[in-house]
Amino acid sequence: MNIPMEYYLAVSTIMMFAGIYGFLTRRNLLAMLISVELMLNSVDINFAVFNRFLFPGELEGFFFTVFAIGVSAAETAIAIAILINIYRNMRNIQVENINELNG
Amino acid sequence: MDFSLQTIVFLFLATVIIVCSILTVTTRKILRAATYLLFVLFSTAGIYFQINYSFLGAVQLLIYAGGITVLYVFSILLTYSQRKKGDRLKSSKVVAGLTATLAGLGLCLFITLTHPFTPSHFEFGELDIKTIGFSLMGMGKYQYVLPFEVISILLLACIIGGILIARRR
Amino acid sequence: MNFLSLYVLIPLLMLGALWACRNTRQIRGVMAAGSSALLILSIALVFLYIAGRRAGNTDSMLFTADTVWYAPLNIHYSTGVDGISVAMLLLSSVIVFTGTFASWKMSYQTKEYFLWYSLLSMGVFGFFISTDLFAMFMFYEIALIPMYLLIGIWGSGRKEYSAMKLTLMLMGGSAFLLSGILGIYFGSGATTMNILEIAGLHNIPFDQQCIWFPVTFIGFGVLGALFPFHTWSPDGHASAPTAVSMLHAGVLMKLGGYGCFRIAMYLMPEAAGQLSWIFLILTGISVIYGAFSACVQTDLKYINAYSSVSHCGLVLFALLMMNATAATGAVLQMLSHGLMTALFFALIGMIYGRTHTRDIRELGGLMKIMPFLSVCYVIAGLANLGLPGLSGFVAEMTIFTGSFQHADPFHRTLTIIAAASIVITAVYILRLVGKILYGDPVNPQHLKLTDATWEERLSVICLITAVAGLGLAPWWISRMIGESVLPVISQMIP
Amino acid sequence: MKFTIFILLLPAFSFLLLALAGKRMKPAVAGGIGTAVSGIVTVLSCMTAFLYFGAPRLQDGTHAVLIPYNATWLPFTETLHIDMGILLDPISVMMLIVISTVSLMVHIYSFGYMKGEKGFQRYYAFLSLFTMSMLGLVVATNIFQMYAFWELVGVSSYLLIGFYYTRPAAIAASKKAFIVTRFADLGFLIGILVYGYYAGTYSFRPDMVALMSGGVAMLPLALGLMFVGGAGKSAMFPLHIWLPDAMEGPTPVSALIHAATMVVAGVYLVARMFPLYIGFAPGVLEAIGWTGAFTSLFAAVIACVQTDIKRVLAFSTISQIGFMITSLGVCTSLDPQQGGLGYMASMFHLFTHAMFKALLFLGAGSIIHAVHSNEMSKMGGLHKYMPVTHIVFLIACLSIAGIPVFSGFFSKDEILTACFGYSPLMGWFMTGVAAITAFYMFRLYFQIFWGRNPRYDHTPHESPATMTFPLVFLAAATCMAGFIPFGDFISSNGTAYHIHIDKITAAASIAAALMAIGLAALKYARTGPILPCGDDLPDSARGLFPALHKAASHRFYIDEIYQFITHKIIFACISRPIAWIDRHIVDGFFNALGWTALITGEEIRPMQSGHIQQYAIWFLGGALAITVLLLLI
Repeated sequence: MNIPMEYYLAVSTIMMFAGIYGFLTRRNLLAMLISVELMLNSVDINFAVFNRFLFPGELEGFFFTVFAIGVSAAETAIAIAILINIYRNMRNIQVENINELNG
Repeated sequence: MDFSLQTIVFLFLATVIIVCSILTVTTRKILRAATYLLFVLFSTAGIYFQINYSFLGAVQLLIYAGGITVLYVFSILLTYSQRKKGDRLKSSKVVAGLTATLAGLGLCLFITLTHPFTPSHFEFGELDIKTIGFSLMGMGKYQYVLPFEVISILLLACIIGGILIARRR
Repeated sequence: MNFLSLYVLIPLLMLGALWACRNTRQIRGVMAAGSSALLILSIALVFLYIAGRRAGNTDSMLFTADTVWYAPLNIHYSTGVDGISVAMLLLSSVIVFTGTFASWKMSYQTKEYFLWYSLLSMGVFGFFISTDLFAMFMFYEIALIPMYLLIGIWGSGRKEYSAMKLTLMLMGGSAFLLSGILGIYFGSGATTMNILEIAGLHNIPFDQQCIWFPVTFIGFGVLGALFPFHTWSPDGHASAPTAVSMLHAGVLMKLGGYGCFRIAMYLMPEAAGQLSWIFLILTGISVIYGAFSACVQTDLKYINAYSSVSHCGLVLFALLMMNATAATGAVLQMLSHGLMTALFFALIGMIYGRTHTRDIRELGGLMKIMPFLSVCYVIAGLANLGLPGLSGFVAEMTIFTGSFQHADPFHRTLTIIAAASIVITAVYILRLVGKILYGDPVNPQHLKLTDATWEERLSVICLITAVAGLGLAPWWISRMIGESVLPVISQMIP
Repeated sequence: MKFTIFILLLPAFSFLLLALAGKRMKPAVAGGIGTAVSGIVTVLSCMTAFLYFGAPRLQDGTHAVLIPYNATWLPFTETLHIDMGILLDPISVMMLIVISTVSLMVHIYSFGYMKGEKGFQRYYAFLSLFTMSMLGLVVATNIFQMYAFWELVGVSSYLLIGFYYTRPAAIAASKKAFIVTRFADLGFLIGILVYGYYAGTYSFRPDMVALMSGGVAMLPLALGLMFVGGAGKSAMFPLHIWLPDAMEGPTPVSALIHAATMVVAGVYLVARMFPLYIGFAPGVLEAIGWTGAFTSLFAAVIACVQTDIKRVLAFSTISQIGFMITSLGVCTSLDPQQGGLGYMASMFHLFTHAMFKALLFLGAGSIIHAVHSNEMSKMGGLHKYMPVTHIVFLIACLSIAGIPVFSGFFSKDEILTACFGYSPLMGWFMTGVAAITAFYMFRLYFQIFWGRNPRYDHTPHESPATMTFPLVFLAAATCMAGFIPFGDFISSNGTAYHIHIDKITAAASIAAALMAIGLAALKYARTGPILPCGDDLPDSARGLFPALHKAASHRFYIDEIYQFITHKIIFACISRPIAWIDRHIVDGFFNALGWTALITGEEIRPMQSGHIQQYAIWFLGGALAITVLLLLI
């Protein structure tokens, strides 16, 4: 194995910030969710990579990745349920229009 | 670094991830974004395979690429409104987001690349599924039955919540 | 609990009775009864106090009582009076009494108005009978809050702005005050909140005094219209309804002077001696500056408000001179200014109630139209400019004589500057009197106006009697105050 | 002498009665009460004088100083306190007589003069107030009591000048009178404070122990400042400006307050403190003398060109008070034989001046009452119509001009003698002023009673008896007062001093006065038609010294200077900026504080917008900032 760990980290960092950028700028809630998925994914890569390169004998990173995937699946499911509900009520899912939720 | 197959594969995966990530967040059409996300997820699975976490790669492919993406596509189609042509972005928001993002990116890359990691020398063996199973179900040190149970309850709660929320009143 | 607590109980009973009132007659009945009871109580207190002193009681406070209120912080409800507080209580009850009659015709939300008015008077009385730092602070706050509503709801002109400004600035002062009180409490070892005991301990370290003295002094000074924290006064007074102006300028501003003396200077005498020069300069500015400002105002209430700044500045000025004569003069000035300014505000309110203007350019020849009010106005003006036989002279002369006992040029110069204010006072008072009372009526519509009604006459005559009484027979009250300032003065380094 | 308390209490009582219940009384009742009280006070004063001067002298030849009453009114410190009491010594007893007599005359006179005026009862109330305060002033046992009553006479003067309160000129004049004297009183007050501190007492006898410990050096300052107060009340240059304007008040008031009694309070003050001036501040006394001399010349020059009869008399009053002040100022010792003559002369002149100047004013009042104008151009040839007034006015003029037999001659002669004793320069100077006095008084006299005869709308007639009786009484007093052996009663050290006329001085002053009268007769006694050009006062002086004439008729522009100082400097350059600063800078600062809080809130509020992306960007920014901080540290 001759690829340095930093390479992986760089890739995941770029992915992370692509997600952040999307989260900050997109107006569609679904697009924002997709950005969140990107971020989660990049974190997953970091978990795995740290585990593999720095602590190969142990499995924390590995399992956290597994759990994170599970959690993100759950989160996505709930979020999409909420979104569809909002869509039913308001006929769009633009983020600016949803500040009425704050009371 | 010699151009072994490993390297070429990695470079390919990295390119796909970077390009597709950026395309995901910059494309105007939401369906395309989902598609690009799918590519990113596939490539991530490739990364897992490359570092010999094939179980993880499989999970990634199954849940993310298989499940979640399909969910996205469905919900996109469900909430697609004819009136809205694309997703026009506010330029001030883009500038602010871009600035923050680039600054953060620079900072993080700087830290990542300058931090003296001490990689241990290891053998790149495949992680056998038996070890994974025992660790996941065991109750000893470095074993993960408790988080496993917590996650399962979380998933259950999500299922119930999802049904409740999405139910027509 | 002793009979001093009646000062808090009577307003409380008034509050309850007002609550139950059904119509204006009942409200007036309750107010007249309550305020008369307070007035009688005060007069009785004066006699009891003097009798107590005659009997050879030399405690610094008489009629003391003490009830534990909140033990962990050593907060007690403790009461007691000395000559100064007796004088202040008398002043307050006179003004509450006359203020009641001055707002006899209040028609808008009468019940609520008098409810707040009674609450305000409860705060004032409570402040003067308390000897516990915390209780004093609490009563002080009770006195401040109703002011906001009284001005904001029953005021005139820019009332919301004025009410807000007044309350915010006084609350700012309270913030200073609270930290000052805590500083004193912890500086003295956090064993007691009782003023007399803290003074007895006399153990606040000098460096701490130097922090907490200015804080406390400014905290009270805001209420005492210390330059440059006086700007709430013109707006607040101009907007407030008559009785509230009377009570505010007459009594509430005295809380400032009283607090400065009783808390800031009594408990932190060394710092007072060290830092008095700063505040002397500020108060000296107040005195002159208020007088000059009053010269060019065109609103009756503004003139009186600036005059109050000048006269209240003289109170703090005299206190900071830190000798017995000047301090006696300061208390006399509090009394005197309280009475005359209440008289002024009452008359201005009555004139305003008839003419619906306070602009001196639109008033004139009132002497022909409402002779009673005009004559009283002249008397108030003469009292204000220090005519012998009225209270202003007594107070001012005591202050100037006291201040002049300092032989150094700094105090001397300030004394002379402060004394010069009596000339400027004469200028603005006579300008005012000449403009609005003398001459021919400016506005023909004013010719139809009537003179004072019986309750207005009662209120005004009561105040004039007090002003003249103090001015003609000052010796007894001067002695009473003079012996009470001694314990405080003896703590100070001259 | 216990009854002397009623001299103070009765007018006070009458004031209260008239002020509180006057409105319900008929004017005649109110006036009757005031006059009766005044009469009783006069009787009591005379009784006091008889008893006092009748009592045997002490061994050192002086009259005993009696203090029948003295009680602490307001305690300040152990040694300093205001007492209220009655002090009887020769000058206070003399003043009692002067005040009560003139006051009584004015009370009677006012019955006729003020008849039918609105506020008749108020007028008598104020007169009582004034009488009470003035009597209180002269019998003061200490300087602070004097100051208190000093202020009271100031305010009664204010009220009486402004009696016609609908007239703008009267309002302005009353205001001016009060403020100018108040300003001077500030000096008095500070003087009292200095005196109290260094002399250790407010009584007229300083505490020697206190004086020895450093007080002596400060006494001249104290006495000088006190004289500032005296100069204000007595209208010394440059504080004289209020007195001519004060003539806006009713004429009897001018006679009582602004001629006979209140304006000599300054003289009385100096006389009262005389031992101290001589003992501790001879330099100040000298300065006082020159101030008086200058004022007397200054006012006499202005009096020559005034056209309002009361103004002429007002400036004449200023000039005559200048004489009294000068006379006090030229004293160099306590012994009347050795340069202390001026004290006696001054008091003597005060006495005689009170009589003849009151007479002049009341006579002028009688004329004004008949002619309905103050302007001399509207008068002339009145000797035919008003014989009584004419005679008494002539007596008063002769008296003030210093013609023998009349009282003014005696007192003025003593003053001139004292001045010559001080320095010949001062002597000749004052003689010159005396000549000018004679000139302007007879200018007045000839123009009113002789001269050209303007057409009157209705024929002037003699005043009623209530007015002529006081005139005749005062005229008699003026004729007789000169023969009182004044020096037997009052002198600088209290011992009897026999007045003798200095022949040369007397001759010189009589000659000067006669020449001046002749000049006036020549100029003004002609009869003939009124000149059409309106220049109906033939003033040859105008041709000779046009600038001087113009300046004098503008009263040397002193009023304009005051006007400039008060309006342009104090109001425009001090008060207005201060008021502006208060509203915009001091208040602005606090408003700005409030505004800042408001704006900060407004600025922060959008941050809580509910937009998740905004929160996210803040979150990110915060996280980055913390990271950078950690990196840097």
